[in-house]
Amino acid sequence: MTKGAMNRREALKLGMAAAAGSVAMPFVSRSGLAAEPIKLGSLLDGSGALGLEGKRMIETTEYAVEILNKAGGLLGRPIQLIAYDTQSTMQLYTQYAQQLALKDKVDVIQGGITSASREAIRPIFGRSKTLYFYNTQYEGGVCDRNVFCTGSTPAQTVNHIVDYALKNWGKKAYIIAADYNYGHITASWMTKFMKDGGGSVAGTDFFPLDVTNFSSAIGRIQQAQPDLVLSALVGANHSGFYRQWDAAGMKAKIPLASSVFGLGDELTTMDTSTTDGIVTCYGWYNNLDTPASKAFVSGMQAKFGADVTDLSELDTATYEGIMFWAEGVKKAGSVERDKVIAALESGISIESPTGKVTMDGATHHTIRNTYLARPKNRKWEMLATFPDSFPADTGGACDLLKNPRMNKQFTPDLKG
Amino acid sequence: MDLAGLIAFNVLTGIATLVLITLGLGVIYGMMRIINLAHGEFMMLGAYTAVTASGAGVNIWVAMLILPPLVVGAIGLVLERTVIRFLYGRMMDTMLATWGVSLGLIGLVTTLYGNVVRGVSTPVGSIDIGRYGASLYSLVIMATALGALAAMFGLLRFTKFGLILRATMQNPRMAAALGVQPNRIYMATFALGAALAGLAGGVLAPISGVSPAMGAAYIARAFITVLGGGPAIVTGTGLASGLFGTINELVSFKTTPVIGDVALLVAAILLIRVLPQGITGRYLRRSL
Amino acid sequence: MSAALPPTGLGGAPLRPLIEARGVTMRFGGVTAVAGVDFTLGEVELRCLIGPNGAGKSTFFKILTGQLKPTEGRIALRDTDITGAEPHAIARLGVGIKTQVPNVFNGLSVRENVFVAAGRRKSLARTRAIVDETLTRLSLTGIADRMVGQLAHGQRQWVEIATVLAQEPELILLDEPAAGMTHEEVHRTAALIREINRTHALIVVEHDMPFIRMIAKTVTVFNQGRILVEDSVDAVLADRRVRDVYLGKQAG
Amino acid sequence: MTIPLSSAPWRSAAGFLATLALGLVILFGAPRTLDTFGLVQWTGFAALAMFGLSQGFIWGFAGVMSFGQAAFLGLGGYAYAVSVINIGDSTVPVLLAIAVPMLFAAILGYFMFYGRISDAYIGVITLTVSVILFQLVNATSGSQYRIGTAELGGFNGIPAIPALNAPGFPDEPLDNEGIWYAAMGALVLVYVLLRAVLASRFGRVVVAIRENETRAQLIGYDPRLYKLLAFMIAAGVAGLAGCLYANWGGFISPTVFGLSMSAQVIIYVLVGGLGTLVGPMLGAVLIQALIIAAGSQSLLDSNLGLGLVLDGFVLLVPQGLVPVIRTLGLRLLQRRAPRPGPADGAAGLATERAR
Repeated sequence: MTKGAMNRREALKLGMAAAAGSVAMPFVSRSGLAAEPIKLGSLLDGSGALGLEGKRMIETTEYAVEILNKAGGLLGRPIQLIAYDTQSTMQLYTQYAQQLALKDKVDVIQGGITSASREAIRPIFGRSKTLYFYNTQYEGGVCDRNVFCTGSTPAQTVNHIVDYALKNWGKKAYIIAADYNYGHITASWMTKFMKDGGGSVAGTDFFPLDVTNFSSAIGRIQQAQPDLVLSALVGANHSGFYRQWDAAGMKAKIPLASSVFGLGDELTTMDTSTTDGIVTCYGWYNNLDTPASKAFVSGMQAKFGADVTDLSELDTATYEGIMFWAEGVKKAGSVERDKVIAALESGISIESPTGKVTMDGATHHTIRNTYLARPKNRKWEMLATFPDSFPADTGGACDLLKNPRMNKQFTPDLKG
Repeated sequence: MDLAGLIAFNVLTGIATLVLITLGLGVIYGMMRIINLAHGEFMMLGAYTAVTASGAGVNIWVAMLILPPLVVGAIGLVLERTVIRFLYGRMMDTMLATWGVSLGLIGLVTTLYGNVVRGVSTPVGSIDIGRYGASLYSLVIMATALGALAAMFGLLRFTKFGLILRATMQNPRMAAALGVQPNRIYMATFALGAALAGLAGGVLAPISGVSPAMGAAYIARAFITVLGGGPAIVTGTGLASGLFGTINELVSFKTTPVIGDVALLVAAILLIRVLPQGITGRYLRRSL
Repeated sequence: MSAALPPTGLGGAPLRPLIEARGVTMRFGGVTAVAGVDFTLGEVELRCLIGPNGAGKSTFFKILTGQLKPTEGRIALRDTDITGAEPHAIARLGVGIKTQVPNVFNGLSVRENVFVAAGRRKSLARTRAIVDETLTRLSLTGIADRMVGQLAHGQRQWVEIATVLAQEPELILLDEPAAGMTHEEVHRTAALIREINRTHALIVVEHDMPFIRMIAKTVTVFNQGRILVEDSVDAVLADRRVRDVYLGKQAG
Repeated sequence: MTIPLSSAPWRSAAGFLATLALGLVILFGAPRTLDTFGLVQWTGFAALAMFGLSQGFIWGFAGVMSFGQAAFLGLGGYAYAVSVINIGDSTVPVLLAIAVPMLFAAILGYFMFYGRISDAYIGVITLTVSVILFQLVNATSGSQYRIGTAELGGFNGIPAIPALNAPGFPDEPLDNEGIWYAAMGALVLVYVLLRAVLASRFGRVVVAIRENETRAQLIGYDPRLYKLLAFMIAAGVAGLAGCLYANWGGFISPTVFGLSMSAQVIIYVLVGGLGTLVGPMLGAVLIQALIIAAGSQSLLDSNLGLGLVLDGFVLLVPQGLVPVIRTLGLRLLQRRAPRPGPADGAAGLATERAR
């Protein structure tokens, strides 16, 4: 029966620890801002299969909150971070989502990595009317007034990959993708963009996240004789594909492009022979040569150590999610959900490590720069920049300004 | 024709992989009737040994083939002395205890190394089968599997330790009457099984991602192959791997790896239903 | 020696066989445990099986109760062919057995043991009546709520006999019922067997010769999986071959 | 002669009444003392405690070592989710959540028990079957995998599952408190039913078969049939747990079929006490609280913690918490009572010993 009380204590302890970890507390108390803190909830996988990506995102969250608190908090109130490690377990996502929404009663939630986790918690926050930011490069299409998505989507990235492939490699693609909604929807976009560009798809294979042996798949691809392979493989086990592809001597024969490769630590842990030349497109690369980008990397390294060399778009999107929310709160002059949503829908722009980013009110997605790059000797080699990409995948059908009650995820229509 | 060659090559690789992941489990189960649920984690430790050693500049072949069995064998020895030996004769309890060990090892490695996927590069290049490319490393896997089977056969057939093992397996009391302590034999057997699992982990490290939870991907397949093979360790493992490996690879190629895995598991369950004692429980009973 | 004569006499009118086994053979790998045994038992007959260890008596019991399926041969219970039938099916036809090693439910109380045995396809009232009657008959009322696993070996033997009786079988097989019992208990067991035999057929395997003299009329002697002799108790005990078998066993 | 205080039936009845009373106190007390979140959390505990009951029954009383009980949890959860999305009213879906796992258990159980598959192999086969189900359901991403209007969703699972409703009122789903009453009420009810089953002749035979399969056979019971029926009952209970679990989060994904789910429930039973019904429920609450606590800190990996707990119990407290507590309690009682207890004073209930 005392379980509830214990959790509240724990949550408070955590929040205090997070606040104490930042330099903000003394400043806040000096300013006499003894006001009740604004609560920012975070749900990310600090351990488990997605722990690698999640750990950096958690650090970024702490970094962003620290920056806000250093600047005096929001509306004269400090920001209290309440973070739970979801341990890459779906069960814990629902558990902690309910905890954040019903018990901690946070003002905003930032988090979720896989699309599966987002879909698990999105309805919970919808019911509890808690504002939710999903800060991951993903398959696009989420149209929900309660949700803002700061990651890049296929219409901002995959189309550029396909364009590059069609121009440089050939017309016939083979698609391999992870067997869950991200992989399926991304594969659909890949197919659509290939066909729109006059190419064709020789075959599409989906692999559950626990598949590690790709020898039969590599055989099938060779049998189909494509000009190029498009990969939307995700996660730890799937990294085996790239190793086996290299080991089978395929790197020299068929070029590869991927929608997710390099978001983790692939560049530091895999052989250069395996990684070099795989074409990718994201909203940010950690060696992007702009002052804001460099400041972000050095800020993170100052706080978390020099070995933070594997930052990716997942981290800048997390940063952007918190900063967009902060801008919304400032503009609304309140943390109330509807006011903040209205403020964000008015077309707020922020300067982030990735460049200028604008929140598109109709789709709740970002208009942002994206970049095309490929690994070369453990560094990203920039191939192209695409300024102010519009999230056309979501934008085609979703207009939350006109139709605020809409709540669904749009997927590409392959018949058209 | 080229395609048939490639498929045959993949089937052989699949069989060899199955032999490697099964042998260590089979030794422990065959000799001690313990279903070692930490088997996958022993493989995981082997893979981590390979990753760590090659990262520290040890020759890749030593790091993959020599160190993992030694390190994991030693870990197996320690676990046998501290946990398993108190539970002999309590089959369910040993299963539960090894499950606990499995969870503990996952947790321990996660704490030490972080939940990160690591990899070792494949130390050899590729070969062409007609117009198809395939990994030359598959030949390394085949050679290791064959070598491990041959070594087990030699050990059981020609050495005194092997004789004692077989005697203990038949009748622990008889072995005790021969002046052999069954406890000692169990200890050595458990370490041997762990070492074989370590070897499998080391050899497979380059083609699969190395992470704390990697063992789970192998465990069901390894069990079912051991049970399908039956009491004769070498022959049983070889035959069951041959049967299931072929089914798995062919179905995977025609459909998807998932259906391939499911086909393997279903085939194995049906086999156990028809031959509850496994292949060598019914046929070739006198084999090793 | 015999305290009382059983109601059916040897050499009376030929009884219709209750059990008829023909050419029953059991091989384990290369070993033949039972070799071509022909065995007939009449209604309400009491038969003792004797023979040295390994003669095939317990294996024969296991075949009769369905625990083993004979390699060859047929067994009929009255008009029903029970060759290779499941043990529970044979038990339902009215065959109960007390096995050599006490085979009881250690984790249940004495009463529960008897209850489970008595309760198959009977009303609760009838079951309770049988349980009470059986417990009283075997003087187990005092320990009715004790856990069987905690009882002494002799007591567990009695519990097992109680479960067999509570099952209300028509044929009762007893494998070494007197083993591990005190002198007084042996007498009680013998008396009980004679009492049971008024209404039931029994086959008793036993080594204890004085005990056999107490109960037996006809004795079948097993040796090396075959029937060596089958005759009245006095004739068998006087038989040279039987002595040789036992002496040979003792000498070897 | 036994003294009344420690006679098995007396203790059994007292234990049952005490548990029932405690269950009812929690059922009606929780909504009055806990806030919404606490209530939702306890709803989850109730669902997993029901899952613990399922494993506790089949393992502790029927002696069947199922390593894949999660298969039935998952089938129940998915059966509920798919049918409630299609039907709307939750009455039939709840029944399906019980019936589908039972039917599956009937087929699998017939295959195993009538196939003379030995005990250890039953563990491996149930484990393998749950892995197969996991892999199959995990591979159903994409809109072509749908049953009626319900997309299976593969790895992602099924989000936004409609909650339970009073029969006939599909438009008025229960709120958090209503779901609590449904879940905890169902737990109490299932506990009572299982106690009734165990007290019945059927239950005694099931336990007798666990104690000595040969003897049961020689008395005339067909162990295969009894094991099959017990297996089906446990599957139905696990299915209902799956239904409540799906209601709790409004979400279900293939992880319910996963090995870690099957592992967790075995740990519940082992920690709480094998051969009891209270133990698995207690174990479920303790272990879940531990896992949740582990998520709020980063010092100790939760797997490491679970592994240590599991091995600690196997080695040091193999009988589990409830029997140990009961023994200690009885010893205290007997020390106070001047009369010396009989030899079996601390042995636990006749039907509550498993090894």
